[in-house]
Amino acid sequence: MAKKIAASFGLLCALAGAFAPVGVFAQEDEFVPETLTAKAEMDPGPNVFVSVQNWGGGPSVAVIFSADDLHRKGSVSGGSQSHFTLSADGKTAYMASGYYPRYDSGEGEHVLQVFDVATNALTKEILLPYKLAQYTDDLSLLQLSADEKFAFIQNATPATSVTVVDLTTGEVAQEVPSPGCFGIYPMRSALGFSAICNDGAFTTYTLSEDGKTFQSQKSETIFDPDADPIYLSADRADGDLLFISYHANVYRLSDTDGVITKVSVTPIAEGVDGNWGTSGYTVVSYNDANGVLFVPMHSEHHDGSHYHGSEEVWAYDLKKNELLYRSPLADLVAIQVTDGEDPELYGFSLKDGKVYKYDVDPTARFAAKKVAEHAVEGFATTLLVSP
Amino acid sequence: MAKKIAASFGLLCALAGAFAPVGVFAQEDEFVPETLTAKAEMDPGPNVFVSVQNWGGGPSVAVIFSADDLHRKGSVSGGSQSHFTLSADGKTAYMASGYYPRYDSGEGEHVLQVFDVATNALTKEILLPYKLAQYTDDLSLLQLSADEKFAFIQNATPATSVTVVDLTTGEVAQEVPSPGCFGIYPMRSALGFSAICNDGAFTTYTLSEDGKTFQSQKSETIFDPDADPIYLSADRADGDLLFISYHANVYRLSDTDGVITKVSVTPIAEGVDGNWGTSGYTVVSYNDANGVLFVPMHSEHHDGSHYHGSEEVWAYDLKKNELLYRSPLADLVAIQVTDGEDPELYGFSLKDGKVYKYDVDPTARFAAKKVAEHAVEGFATTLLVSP
Amino acid sequence: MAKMIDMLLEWMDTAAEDRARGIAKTSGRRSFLQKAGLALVGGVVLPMLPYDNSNGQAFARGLGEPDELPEDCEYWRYCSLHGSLCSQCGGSVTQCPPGSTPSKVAWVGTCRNPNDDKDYLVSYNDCCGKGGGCGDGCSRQEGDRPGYRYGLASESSWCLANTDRGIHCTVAIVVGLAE
Amino acid sequence: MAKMIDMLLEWMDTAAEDRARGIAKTSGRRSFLQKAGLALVGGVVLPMLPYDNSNGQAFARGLGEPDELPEDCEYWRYCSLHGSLCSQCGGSVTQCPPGSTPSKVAWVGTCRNPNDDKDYLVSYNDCCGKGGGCGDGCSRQEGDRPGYRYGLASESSWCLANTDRGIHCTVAIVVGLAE
Repeated sequence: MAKKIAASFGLLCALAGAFAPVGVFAQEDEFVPETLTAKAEMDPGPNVFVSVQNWGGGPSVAVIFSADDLHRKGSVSGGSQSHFTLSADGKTAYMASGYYPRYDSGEGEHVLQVFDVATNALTKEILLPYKLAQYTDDLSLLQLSADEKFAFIQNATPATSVTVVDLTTGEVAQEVPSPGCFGIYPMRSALGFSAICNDGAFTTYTLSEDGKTFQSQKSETIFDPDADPIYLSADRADGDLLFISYHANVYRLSDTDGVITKVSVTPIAEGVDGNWGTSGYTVVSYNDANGVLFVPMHSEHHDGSHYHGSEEVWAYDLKKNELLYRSPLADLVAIQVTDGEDPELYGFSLKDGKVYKYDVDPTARFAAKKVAEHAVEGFATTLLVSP
Repeated sequence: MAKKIAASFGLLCALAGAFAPVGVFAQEDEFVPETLTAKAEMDPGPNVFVSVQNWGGGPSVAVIFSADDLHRKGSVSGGSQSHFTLSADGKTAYMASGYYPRYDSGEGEHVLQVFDVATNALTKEILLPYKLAQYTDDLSLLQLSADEKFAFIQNATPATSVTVVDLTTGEVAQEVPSPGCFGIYPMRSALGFSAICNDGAFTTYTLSEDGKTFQSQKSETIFDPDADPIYLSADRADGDLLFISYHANVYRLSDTDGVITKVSVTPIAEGVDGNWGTSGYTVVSYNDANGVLFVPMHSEHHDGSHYHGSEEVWAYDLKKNELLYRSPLADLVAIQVTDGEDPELYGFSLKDGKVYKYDVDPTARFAAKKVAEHAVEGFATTLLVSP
Repeated sequence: MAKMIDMLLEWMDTAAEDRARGIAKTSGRRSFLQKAGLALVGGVVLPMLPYDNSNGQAFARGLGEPDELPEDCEYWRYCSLHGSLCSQCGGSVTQCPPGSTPSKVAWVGTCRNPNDDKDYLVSYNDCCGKGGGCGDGCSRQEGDRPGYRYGLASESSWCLANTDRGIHCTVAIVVGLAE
Repeated sequence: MAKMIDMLLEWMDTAAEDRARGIAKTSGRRSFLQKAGLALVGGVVLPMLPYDNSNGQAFARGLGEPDELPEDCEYWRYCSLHGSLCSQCGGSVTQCPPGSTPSKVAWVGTCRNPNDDKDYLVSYNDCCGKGGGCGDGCSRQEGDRPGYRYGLASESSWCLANTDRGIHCTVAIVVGLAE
């Protein structure tokens, strides 16, 4: 047998021998072979994260772009149907997702993964209760406590609850039952979070210092889920929470007293021709320095059109209750605006498969103009900007 | 605490209660609620299988279409980077693939899965050596023995070998080392297979009856891998094996004596203007009844263009050595023709993401005309037609 | 009805489940009906046959449907659909493709049947345990609400209560009259 | 050279490996050179640094390259490339993106450098262990051969010898002069 095998040795020996006649590592004065390496860290600077959810039984990815010119700097990847968030300093990324060893069938596990953004490296992984919400990504489905010592993770089996993870110990502190409520909106002044409930009220869950017990308090009715349903998307404005309804009514809420109270309701499309409604998934983004809210909008909105892409992005002055400008930015389903005096706006289009950067001009009523773009493969409904 | 929770019970109770006022299972004489079921079996009839390989850490799928009108009848799914084949009667499907529990990182396992085509059900799974070739799908990478009692599976680590699986016992019989050789071409008359080797010869591996040992025999040089490299794609013609080179030379080989011998070489593009070459992955398909070979072709072929999509599909009479017709079928990378007097041709276009059916007219020099099409998501380079 | 409620409560599990079951048993179940109304019927657990060889002809009794049902997103019972049509994947309007498993839970829409001008409750079940996309994707999502009304949430996977989580396509089962 | 051959033989494993090692050690290594030639140099195991902070500037010594390398498929050293460009994925022409791992094995092409009109051997390594696509896909594949010349086979995954099998993108390392 050995003889017959020897007759077919072919490639192997050629491989070994082929190094003789070619110049690899040979005495060529002018040529030094290149070396293959992995880049240790991304270049510094502010970043934009687009969270690409995988619904096909494979890895979800948060793609990291330079906030300056949207060139791709790196990525972190996890399991299926991910939810994603960042630390306030942008240095740490969190992804909750599911790994299914047989992809489309059989059991799996749900984990929270912690990544060092600079190196794109996985630094910690925490096994979660097997209940993670398998839901189109929204920033409200994975949030950190104000002190960033705890992570709150939305469950749905479809019974809803929230897993509280102690990030210091790396352990699950408790599972907070939240039947009929959804979305996680952490408090700023205490350890805990609020959630939107099916009857139009909010419930606020205040946790003990170790995260292991909770007390809950339900608000008065805040909105009408039949007549004026709100999105999960939210942002903070001077400490208050901003939500928006399908019909473009902005709900400004306070959670400072351990329960949600209504501050104001502002119909931003009132008096505008064309039956405009809110458009997309990540639809509430507020520029702090100028008090201007940005919202993707579409005309002739109707039952079922709330997740359609935008025709315009509106800049609305929430201090003066004034619609400032309607920038014609088509097909966006997620936006984020930075908080400074001269804001930058970022948007993601599912239809185009692209992330966009827009300069916003405060001297031109906050009109937005495209300055950069980059392709993004896959399904994304959220994006985040880090310092 | 119970009281605070009770205040937020919302959805749950509404769910329980909501059945009262609506008519579900109520006394409505004229309305009977529908039932939800899974279809037990696909409709009978010949099928076309398009093997969609997943390279992104998720499930590969063999999509099953009606060979009549290409409507989608079902599918079977497995792991990553699959290879696929069928029993001769089309009733049993085989997929070799990898499952990686953490998708893009960490260890995995390679398996051979057996499916009942009618029910799309997984009937058997056999764990393989962790060496399965992670290679663009080709029919030569997973083959059955002539008696269908054994499966032969291509390995590459990148050292090459072939795993022999005893389908009766469901166990791996042996791993045949095949250094420098690739592709599996089972013998018709004995238990074993041939493989193409790096020096242009073939090696034929003849197995013992239990599949557990082998003897190998190397052929004379058959082709020049530098000047006239052949594809992995092959078909049978009157018992012989047909291969084709990048430059559209058809190699007709015999394996009846336990070693490969050259029968003939036919340059099908000789004398045709335009510097035509072979085009795609599954590029050799032979109609038995008429002795006509079908090959996807493109003009002005050059180094590196061999996997490009077709401009035409050529019908070539291998008995008379005559080019019969050049049908203008664009962008195909895989074709299969049926074996009867009135052949049907099927093709897959990566560019279009579609499978096509063409009627072939024997009275019109085997010209092919599109009669049906269907979208196919994903990356495919092979297709199969079953009775 | 008691049994139906028990089936619905299969949604609930572990700690959250036990507390919630307690709530459900002790609180006035019907007090929410008027404001919650039809919109909250989601999550219905349907009577399921293990297999069906009727080729999907077992549907549509009393609905005045044509013999051959439309295969596009505009078909009336797809009014809240968000997913791929199983009728294009080897199944039918009410049948999962062979080898897949109907989801145990579902979201629900209320759709007007143009054949009799009545509103029907439609249960949208995902077919689970099979990989790969298939069929036209529809996103009509009428009556859709975010997860705070989970039974109307078309943005959820509804294979989430099955052992096999892979989502293949979605069927639309008429389960009740809405008035 | 003996050490290099040992490294090359890391391709081989278990039964097949042991037999093959025996063959390699006992047969006339150089007898194949003339007919196998350069085409069979594939599978070179490259000297790898664990990390590099040079931003990819450590390349191109003696190649007469411009300061800024092109980012499109037509760049000369991509002549046999089949994959996505790491330079568009957070890496560079010769650097894997942060958090990914260079493949242990590679296929090899022979490309003409227009800056000095010399032919160079280029090793195409995949960067492994990271999910998701990125960058422009290139399919020039000059000199590509099917798996019977595996060291030239651009249709293989080259993460196949790494623990982490996810393929992210491909780099092009100039490892030798071809004449």
